[in-house]
Amino acid sequence: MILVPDVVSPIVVGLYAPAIIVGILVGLIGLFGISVEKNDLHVLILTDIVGIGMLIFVAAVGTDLAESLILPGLVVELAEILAISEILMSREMRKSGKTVELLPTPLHYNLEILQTAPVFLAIILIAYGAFLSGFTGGAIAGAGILFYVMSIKVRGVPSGVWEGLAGVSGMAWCLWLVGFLVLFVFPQYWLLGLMLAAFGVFIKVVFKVGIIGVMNREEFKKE
Amino acid sequence: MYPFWDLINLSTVSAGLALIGAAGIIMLKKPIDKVIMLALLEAGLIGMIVAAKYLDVAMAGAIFDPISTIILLIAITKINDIREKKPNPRGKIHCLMFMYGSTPDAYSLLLGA
Amino acid sequence: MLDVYVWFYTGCILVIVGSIATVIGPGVKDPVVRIINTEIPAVGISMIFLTYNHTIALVTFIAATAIVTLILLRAVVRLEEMGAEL
Amino acid sequence: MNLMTNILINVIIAFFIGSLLFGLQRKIMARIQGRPGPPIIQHILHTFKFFIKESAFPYTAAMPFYIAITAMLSMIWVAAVIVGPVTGGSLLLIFGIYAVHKIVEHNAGSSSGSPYGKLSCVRAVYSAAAEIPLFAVLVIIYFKTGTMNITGLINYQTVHGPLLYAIPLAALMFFVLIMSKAPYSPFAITKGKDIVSGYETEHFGLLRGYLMMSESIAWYMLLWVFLTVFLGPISIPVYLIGMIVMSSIIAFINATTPLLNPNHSIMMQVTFAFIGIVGSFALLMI
Amino acid sequence: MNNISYLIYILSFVIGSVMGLVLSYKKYTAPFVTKNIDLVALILAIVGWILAINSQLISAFVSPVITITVGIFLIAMVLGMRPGYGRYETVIGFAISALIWVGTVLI
Amino acid sequence: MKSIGRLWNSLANPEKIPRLFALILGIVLIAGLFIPLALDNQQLYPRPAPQEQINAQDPLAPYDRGGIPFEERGIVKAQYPQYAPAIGEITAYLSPIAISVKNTTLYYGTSIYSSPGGLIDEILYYTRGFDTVLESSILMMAFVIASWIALNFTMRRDDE
Amino acid sequence: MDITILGSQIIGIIPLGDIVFYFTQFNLFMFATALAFTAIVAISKTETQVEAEFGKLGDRAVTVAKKEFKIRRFLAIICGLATAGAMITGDLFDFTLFVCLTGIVNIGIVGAVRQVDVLDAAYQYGLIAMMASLPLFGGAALILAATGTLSLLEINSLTYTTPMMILGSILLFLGVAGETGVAPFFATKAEMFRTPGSPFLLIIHLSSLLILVRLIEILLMINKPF
Repeated sequence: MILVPDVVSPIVVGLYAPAIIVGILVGLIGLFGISVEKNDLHVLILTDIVGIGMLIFVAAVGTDLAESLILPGLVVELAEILAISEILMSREMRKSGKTVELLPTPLHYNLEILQTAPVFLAIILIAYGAFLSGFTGGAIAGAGILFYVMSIKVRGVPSGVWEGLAGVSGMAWCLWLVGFLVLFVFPQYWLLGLMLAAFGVFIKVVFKVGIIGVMNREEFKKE
Repeated sequence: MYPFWDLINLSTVSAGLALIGAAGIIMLKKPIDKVIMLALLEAGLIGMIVAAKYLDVAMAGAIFDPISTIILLIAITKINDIREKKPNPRGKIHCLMFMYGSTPDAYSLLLGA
Repeated sequence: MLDVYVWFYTGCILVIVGSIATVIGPGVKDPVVRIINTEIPAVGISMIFLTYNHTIALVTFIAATAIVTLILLRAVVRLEEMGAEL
Repeated sequence: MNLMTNILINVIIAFFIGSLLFGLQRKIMARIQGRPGPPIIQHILHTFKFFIKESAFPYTAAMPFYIAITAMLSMIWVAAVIVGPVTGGSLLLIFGIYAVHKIVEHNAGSSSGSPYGKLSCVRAVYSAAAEIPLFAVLVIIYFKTGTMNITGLINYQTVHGPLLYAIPLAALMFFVLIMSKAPYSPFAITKGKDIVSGYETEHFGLLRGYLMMSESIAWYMLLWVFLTVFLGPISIPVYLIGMIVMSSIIAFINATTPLLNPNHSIMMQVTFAFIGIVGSFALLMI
Repeated sequence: MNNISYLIYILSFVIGSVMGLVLSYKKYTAPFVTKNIDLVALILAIVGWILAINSQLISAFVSPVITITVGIFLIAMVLGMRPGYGRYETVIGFAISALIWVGTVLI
Repeated sequence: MKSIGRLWNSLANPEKIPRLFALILGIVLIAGLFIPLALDNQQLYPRPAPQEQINAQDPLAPYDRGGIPFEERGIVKAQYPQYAPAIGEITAYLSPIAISVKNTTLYYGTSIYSSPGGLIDEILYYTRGFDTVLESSILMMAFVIASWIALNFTMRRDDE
Repeated sequence: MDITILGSQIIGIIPLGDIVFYFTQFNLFMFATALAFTAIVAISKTETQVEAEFGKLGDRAVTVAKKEFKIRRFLAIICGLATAGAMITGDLFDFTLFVCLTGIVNIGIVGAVRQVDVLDAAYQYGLIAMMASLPLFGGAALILAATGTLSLLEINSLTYTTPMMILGSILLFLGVAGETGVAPFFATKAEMFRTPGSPFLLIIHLSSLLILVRLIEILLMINKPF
């Protein structure tokens, strides 16, 4: 078994052209949709498709480097969708003039799964995410937290929770920066740097994603 | 001996599953039906991951499958709620409704007639 | 080795068909339908990741898709609630 | 002669010649339009006048910025003189300086809080969209000569003859760029008289003096770059004659054309840029 | 050294123009209406142009830098007069010195 | 001439710009369909053929790049190994939990290598660590923007 | 360091693993400019915009609220730092990430305002920025696939240009044009400048122009002359 070959395997080289063509086609379809679409919200959804085209472009290189480049691409997409959708909402609110007096429509249904599933799934996800660490773990554990806070019954948004989450994630970001510096300034302590980096990124991503959950909480609130 | 049977393995079955699921999502009109077909599609994906022998990835996928289903379900329920509340968003009708004091349901019946 | 190609081409088909469905599929005037349709290319690209053994990316992508769906649905619900006419 | 003296002398020359050319331009325009026009040294006198006038700061201004921006403008163009005539450095750097000039123009307008400045600032953003592509001439020059160094370019032209004949479309594009910097030109939307003095409306006294001084240097530098890049190794009298000729041509165009609406001005320049780039590449390929 | 001499020329041009402007405002109080030729200005212009363009004629005695500087100064004094004044003088001066230049250099 | 003027004016309308951008991008992408596309097989950080490691029953598949934790460095084909003194150490590192998982099962390679240590971590945190700095900054900025807007404009808060 | 880039010598490098920052005169100038502007932005107040009122003779002063001011200044500083970084980075993918960072921060700077028109422009700009991630990362990936490296110093020493690299660089250009909002996609950006808060708006403009200039350097490094 070869651990690391000298050249990229011929299978990957052979798949490159079809993959890129698929990427181009997806991009084209998405862009076509955008150029004929009038509704701003629909355009936002369609940009998701364009992002998928981008991921294919990067993935098709098929090396470890390509894989580690996919992660920034994913994160950028996620981040931009979040920020832009928020701007869209704020714009529409200003346009319609309805700001605070807007009453969220409560949900009246009672699914069994919403009572039991969230805690179970959230615990599994957070545990698994903690084991993974890094971006992957962060995304997974974050999704768990997000899902949890989204489906439990809490009214309103305590702003203290919010600022706490944001603060922790900011500190975790610093932790990660320290880890990065350790790796270059004191290469002999690479293990420390690795741990700081991995768990810094992990905590940061988890709490960031948790904030989405807090945002969503009053959105999908039950009666 | 029977080369045809060799083609039926986990990969091809999952591929079939995924394709059927995709076709279902596209063809069915109602969002709730689409969510069910989405489960089929994701089952296909998980089958493929299992065929590739990455069980931990399959596990993560299996956990996220119900999550996205639930998210979609909640959103669909909520949107249906909202849409039922205002059957016709045009201001004129709201106005009329106000004048006659009729419930939205009664008014929609009226319109239908 | 055939498996790899099965995954890859299924992924390609799903990605292309899914994005066509998202753009001009039946009933896409409804944003919810459109968001559900975007799940098809997402699954398709997961299969392409699997082909290349980008498994860590795959796990992250699966998680990120769920989050993106949530964000988009939040926007849709919010706008619908406001009665915004875009 | 040491470097500092050299820089100083070049900057002063740049300032005087730039101002004189501006004055000449106004004179020619006036003559074309049948007016006597101001003396040629009017622009210099103006600049000096502002240096001895009282400086006032608008109440609405964004404070340290409003002052710093004038210093910035002076600094970048002095830097341009150092890169260009003094050391014969990289053309790319001059491109960068030009981009910073657009930024300063933008912010000089917006930092004062005056609506005229604000309009000029928005127009500066618009026009940056049109003028920066015109600098694609640099790319064409690079593909033609394989160097980005001013000294290298001069050497290239000593061997191969002036670039003006080799890439005429690029020269035309650069000319359009220079024209967009001339006051009263159809493309000078940032300083159009419909918005008083554009971005300098609210800069008084000393600050205005610095702005005007830097503009003169900028004008000199743009003409200098044009002559150096397209005519190659020429002596100082030829530079002078070339600058006077170009200023006169631009004055003639300015005197006879109206100011364009901002959208049209930009799209006109973009069209020029597009034709220039595509045409030049087509010429290079053949 | 080349740059410095050009700096000197430019400075002399600017100073000459300023002086011409100031003096002409003292001398002429009216705007340019009567199209007379001023004799003093004419002499200054002719001398200036000859010094500036034909400096090689006397380069044996004086350094060209000085003659050109003085010449440009004189030219600028005439050229820089208040609007309208000094135009004809400049043209005449330039024509005469150009004729001399053509006569001495080309022939 | 008039219609050109109208066209130029309409280009200044922000509503139309994303559509225009999409159109231009689409045209360029179509050009991509006619260009010979081939992957240069001399790449940095190459990996074995798909499924090769998992078919060889490697418990660390598909990210096994050799090395023994703290003893032997893993194989990393980086661009500038000279600028990364501890290169390969992170690739070889396995956390204690990861080692126990590795001894138990054959099919958890992805989890093992996304926990601290492993090649992807080496790339993400060490050799191309600055990318991750930026990436997490992008994420952070997006969240700062979104949460600021949400807190101040779009979200109903109880204390308001 | 005897590497020359576009005819000028490299003055120094900062190696961070595979990502190497390098300085030539050009990069140094741009880096210093970006930092200088960022420093001024950090200490500046915003201007007050005076607008005439409709139907009356009065004026109306439009200022930036304190809360809004803080977040916008924070984002502006980040934007300036990101721009400075993009000026000196010697890695293609790193460059694209810097561009993305400035893009999203730019959207944020104007996203925090209250005017509907400006928000609309910001939203449209955001859409372009999202679409632009396809050509941006896609272009970088194409160049990676064609050359096998992302380091600009390595790409600089190659002697050939394949059609794939040209396609990659065109995509890269479109991506940067989208992220930074330059011609002919300027309209979204120009509309955003009608709001008060000039130092922060300046940094938007600064980042896009400087990045564009830097992009031209990168494109010239990728595409060799005929």
